[in-house]
Amino acid sequence: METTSILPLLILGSSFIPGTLILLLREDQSSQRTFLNIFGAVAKVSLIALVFAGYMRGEDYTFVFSLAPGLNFTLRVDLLGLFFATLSAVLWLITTLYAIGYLEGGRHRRRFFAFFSYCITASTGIALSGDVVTFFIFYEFLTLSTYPLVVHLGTDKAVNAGRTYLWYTIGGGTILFLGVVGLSVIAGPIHFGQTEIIASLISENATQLAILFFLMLAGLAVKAAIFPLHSWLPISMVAPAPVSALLHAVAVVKAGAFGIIRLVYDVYGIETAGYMNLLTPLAVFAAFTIIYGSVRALFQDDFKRRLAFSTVSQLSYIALGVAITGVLSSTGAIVHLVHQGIMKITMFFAAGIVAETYGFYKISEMNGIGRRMPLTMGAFAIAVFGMIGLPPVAGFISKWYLGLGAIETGSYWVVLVLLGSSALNAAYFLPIIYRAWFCEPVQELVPRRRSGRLETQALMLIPVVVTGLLSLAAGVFAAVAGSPLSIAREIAERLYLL
Amino acid sequence: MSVLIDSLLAILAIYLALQCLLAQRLIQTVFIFFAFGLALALTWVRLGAIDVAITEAAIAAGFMGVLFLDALRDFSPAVSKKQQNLEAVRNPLPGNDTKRPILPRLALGLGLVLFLLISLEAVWNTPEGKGLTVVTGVMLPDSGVEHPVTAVLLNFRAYDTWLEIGVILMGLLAIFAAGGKEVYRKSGMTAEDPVLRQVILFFTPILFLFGAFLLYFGKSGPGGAFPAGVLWGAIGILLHLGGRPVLTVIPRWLLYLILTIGPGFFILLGFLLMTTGSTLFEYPPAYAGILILIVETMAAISIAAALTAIFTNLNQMSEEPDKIESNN
Amino acid sequence: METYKIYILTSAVLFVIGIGGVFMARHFIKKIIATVIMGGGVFLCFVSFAERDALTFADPVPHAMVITGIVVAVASAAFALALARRIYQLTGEQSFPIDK
Amino acid sequence: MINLPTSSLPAILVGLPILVATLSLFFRSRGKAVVGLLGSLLTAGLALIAFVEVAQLGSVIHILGGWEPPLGILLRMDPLAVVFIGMTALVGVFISLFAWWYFRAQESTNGKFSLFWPLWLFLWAGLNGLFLSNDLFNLFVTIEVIGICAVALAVLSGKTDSLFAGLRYLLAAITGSMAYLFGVALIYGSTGTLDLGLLGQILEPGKTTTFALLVITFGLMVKMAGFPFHFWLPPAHSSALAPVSALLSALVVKGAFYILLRLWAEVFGISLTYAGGQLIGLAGAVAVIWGSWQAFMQTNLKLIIAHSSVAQLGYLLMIFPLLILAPGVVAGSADWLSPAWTAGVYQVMAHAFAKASFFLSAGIIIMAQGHDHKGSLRDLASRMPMTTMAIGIAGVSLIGLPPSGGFFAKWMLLKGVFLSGQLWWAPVILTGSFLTAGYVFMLLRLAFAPARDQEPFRPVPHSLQVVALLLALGSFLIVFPAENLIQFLESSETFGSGIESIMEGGAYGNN
Repeated sequence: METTSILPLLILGSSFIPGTLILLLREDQSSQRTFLNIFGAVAKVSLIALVFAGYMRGEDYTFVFSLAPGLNFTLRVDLLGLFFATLSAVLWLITTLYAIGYLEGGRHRRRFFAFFSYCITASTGIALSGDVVTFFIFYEFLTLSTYPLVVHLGTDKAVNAGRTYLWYTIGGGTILFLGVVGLSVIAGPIHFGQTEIIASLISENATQLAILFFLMLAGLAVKAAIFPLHSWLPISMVAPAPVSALLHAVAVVKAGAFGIIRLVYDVYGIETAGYMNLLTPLAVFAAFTIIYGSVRALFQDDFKRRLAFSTVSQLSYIALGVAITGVLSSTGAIVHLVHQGIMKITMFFAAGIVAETYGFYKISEMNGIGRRMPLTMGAFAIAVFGMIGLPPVAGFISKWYLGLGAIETGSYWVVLVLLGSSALNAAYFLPIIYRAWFCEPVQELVPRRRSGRLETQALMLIPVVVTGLLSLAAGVFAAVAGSPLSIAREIAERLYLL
Repeated sequence: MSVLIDSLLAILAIYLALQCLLAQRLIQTVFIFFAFGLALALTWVRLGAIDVAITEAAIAAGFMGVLFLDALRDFSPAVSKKQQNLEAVRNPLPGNDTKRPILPRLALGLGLVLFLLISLEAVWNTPEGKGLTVVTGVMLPDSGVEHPVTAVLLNFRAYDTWLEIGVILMGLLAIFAAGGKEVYRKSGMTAEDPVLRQVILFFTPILFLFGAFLLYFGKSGPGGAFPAGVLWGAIGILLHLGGRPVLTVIPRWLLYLILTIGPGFFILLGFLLMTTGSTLFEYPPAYAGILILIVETMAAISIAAALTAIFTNLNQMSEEPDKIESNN
Repeated sequence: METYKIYILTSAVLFVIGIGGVFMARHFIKKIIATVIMGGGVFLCFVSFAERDALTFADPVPHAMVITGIVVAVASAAFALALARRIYQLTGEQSFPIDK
Repeated sequence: MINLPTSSLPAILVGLPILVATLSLFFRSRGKAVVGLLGSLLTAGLALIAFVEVAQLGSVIHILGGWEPPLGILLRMDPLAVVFIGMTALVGVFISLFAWWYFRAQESTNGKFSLFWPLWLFLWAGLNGLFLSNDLFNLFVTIEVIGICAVALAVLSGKTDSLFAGLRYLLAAITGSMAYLFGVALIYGSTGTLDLGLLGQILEPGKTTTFALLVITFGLMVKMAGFPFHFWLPPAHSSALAPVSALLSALVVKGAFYILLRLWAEVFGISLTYAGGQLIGLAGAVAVIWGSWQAFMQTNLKLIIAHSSVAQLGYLLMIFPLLILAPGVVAGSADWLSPAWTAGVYQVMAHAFAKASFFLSAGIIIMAQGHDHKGSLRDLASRMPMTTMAIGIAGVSLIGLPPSGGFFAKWMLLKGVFLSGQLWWAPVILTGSFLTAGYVFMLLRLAFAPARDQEPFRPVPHSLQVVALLLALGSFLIVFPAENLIQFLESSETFGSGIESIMEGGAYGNN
């Protein structure tokens, strides 16, 4: 704990500094901007790889800056954090490429990429936070840095969506703030992992601690889009596709889900939380959200809205996994963090490509599009199978572990929820596949943007193919050491050994 | 007997204060204000505060009263018919009190009565402090002057006095900011009123000498910079009213020199003495008397100039041509 | 009864009259005069204490403070008067439009 | 206190700005600006030296005229004072730079604006004098200096609404200072001293002391626009020129708060009651909600900002109840006090930076568009991204989102609320934040929205925008030295031994 390293700070700086520099560039200096973007993204991935390697050798990376007595700014590397940071960094790199292609010729790109970088800074900050306060700081920073992205188009619809987004997230942040301050007053500064502090306090302050738990949970549930705090998510779909992709796969919603994992596992501790019966309400709400989101998704014709409701549903798998005690379900929850991320980002990439290339926003317009864009829709199809939970795609692994965990603890109703959800997933995703591949186009398909022989611009096509393949690989090679599953399993095992 | 006089004086002051605010016509208000000032001055005399009495009579009642009187040229009842007409148009209800809801006024009134009772009890029960009389008595020989009030003003608490002379200058600047003219090119009245001329000719040297007298004897008795400054300021005001606007005939730099010499010299002297290792406004005991006299003279000059300038500015306000300037 | 007691009661009364006047009077001039009356009350309080604490001479510190205070109050009142006259000059108003 | 090391800096900090201001009067408009700007830079430099000196030596004093209290006046420069002086210098120097360019850009309009410089330097000297003062009557003189200069600056634009607002402000200021002086008279009458240090030792509780506390608090509440005496603030602050609005809301109102804090903590500690604290806290709480709501309802940018000041000042009042424990509750240590006053100091600083930046941005927008109806913000994000950033960052600090100074203040305030067990303040703090977010993001939303009509848009010098942005960033940067700053502040009389000794005396909390 005593060693201080600026490496975690550098990881944050690798996107924060390029972001600030981009803000200082002129709008037309696009090649410099691209260079900064890619340099930052690559630097971040490399730095995380470096830290990951070091961490595996047993090195400790901690950066502490004391703001005031009892109020520290702590960055600390642990396996869970690294896991999430890796996800963020890799997907950021891919999304940056995609965004460069997507926004070519668009307005306000300087602003967009600057805040895009800030957004990922916040996301990695959340991953590397070593205590509750630091987590909260980045959590709010994330809200702020995503706002300009949501309203990027500047249309009234976008601006109104931005307002809704803010009301929810600021409200959630406020409640979380209250909880965090209360916790720091009762328990002092808590590093993640120091679950013994809370455990030692439950005899005296059980009620306060329970209230604080639910306050913080409510604050986090806003970003994790758990019913009834989910409405902002479908509305903020007006943002450009890369934003939606990143928001839904990594940044905002995962911040909430990751926060819930931290809160339960590393602040209160599973045993304490279970002992105080704090997890049952979470399980109930999560399960309800899974079904509710899927049902709502059934009735959406707007492509991105359907995906959004799907996200609402899928995110709650993580919360549900957290709420069920057991190594298997914890593994499922943690690994779903990654699996849902890569699958969902694939889908949003695909949606963005369809919208940009053909101008289609509705599912009913997409007849026959698969034959025009085989790679895009192929990647999309892989993601869909994953979402439904068909082996060997990544989604199957998560659901399998969640199901096993539920059976292990005897919560058979959870298995029912999982099965029902899979059926619903199939019901709202398969029609898209069907239309795209097996229906004849209603009218002549004329692409709005052409780029040679490819079905769309290379910069947009490569990311979607890569993430599609990644979702397949994560499932196929799940048993290989170093796969998301193996890491998630190790995290879960460490949790229960403690 | 003395209790009777004091009680009557106290009741008079309260009566005048109330009347001043309740008077129907503005001109009554201003004249009662004069009377109130004089009643207060008498009170100060009764309480043995001759310096305060002089200052009150000269500045608070005299100078301020003249300013109010001058303001009546604007706000006189004859002019305010226009105002009444305007109000009648805006609000057809007749009378003054019916326009406002009675409840807030009642609440405010009750609150004031309650506040009065609390404050009466508080002042009545004030514990007996010892004041600083003894300390001043002990320190007085080191101050360079014999009159204790002057010693406090210009030596013991010279810092406050310096800031206060500064406040007069700031008041003048504030009046400039409020729309006064920084430079005077306009004479007050060009009409050569022979009576006024005689009055001025008669009073100018008397006021000057009396001011100088107060200034010099301030070190041993009541007087000092403020009364002297006001008396000299009265010269400027009289000359202005008599069509000899002194402040316009002197060059700009000189005007600002005499306006700022009081606080300026005060602080420069302080800084100069600080370079010898003493603290601000710490005078060497041997020279304290003469230094204080110089500081007081400079202060009196600046006060006189500032008061004249304040009066001139306010006096000219109603005469400016840009009256209906659409400034919004 | 000692002399100062009479005046110290008077001071409280004057202060309250002044404060009431500031809030309740409508005309600018009356409001300004009310602040001067308030000041008079406060100064009376100081000077009463000075008389109470008199030995061979009255306590000079309150006297000095009152002289300072009077000058400061007059500077403020003159400034207020300038504002009032300027407002009258520009708009013809003699009181605040929506009186508080 | 007499034993502390002496220094001549306190005297120079007050004397020099006044000397420079006096000097500047001899120049005409352009010269005034040059001298004024140089004077600002000089004064800021002095403040920096003062900060370093106090950091090295600890509290220093300057015995004016060599006469020790109670007869003489003593200037005391302790960490609290020097932090306020430093804040004034930092914010002041930015506003001075802004004013320099601002008036240059509008030179053709009116040469009268050059009076800004002497008045501002007088005001600055008054503020320095106030922070250094250790004498009740001297405090009165300094608040009068500040009051007159502040109103004079407020009416400098010469518009009729600013004159109305200025007169209202002036009358409120005079009433406030007279009420304060009445309290001073009673305290002098019952103790025979004016020195804060001596008063803290000899003042005894009683009817007169309580009454003096009441009128002094009333007077200062009027001065700092505490609810329900806030009525003068929005018109006065919104109708002034941009740099003046910034000065008034960032610095001037803080002067009265500073005195209130000092007097409550150092002088009146012994006669404070739980109910009194709750009452002033209630005023603050109402101000937070009411001010934020009013800000939300306004349609003019400067009025929004001005009403927001009312709310933000409300937070300052809310620290007072936290310093006093409920009857019967005994605190084991003084730890619970620290968050509350830390919150106060940080709220003052964060608000100073953020609000100054906000008003300057409003001035920039008015320069560009000619008016400040909130619709003028439309499409600001693409027209003036820097100003949009400034508004965003300053707004975030006002809301109290991390890692801004405002966040730090709210964190400490909430912590104080939890530690003192007065949980009922927590919803007010959070609702205030929420409402603040409402109006700040209403502005940002407009900034990102497309422009509706083609309004004339005049380009504004970049220098102005940079100053506003730097001030906004300042409201974030003040968090970084927080730990050192708090340790530094703890060595001051007010917050270190002062409060603790009062507590040990048993008077705190149990009356």
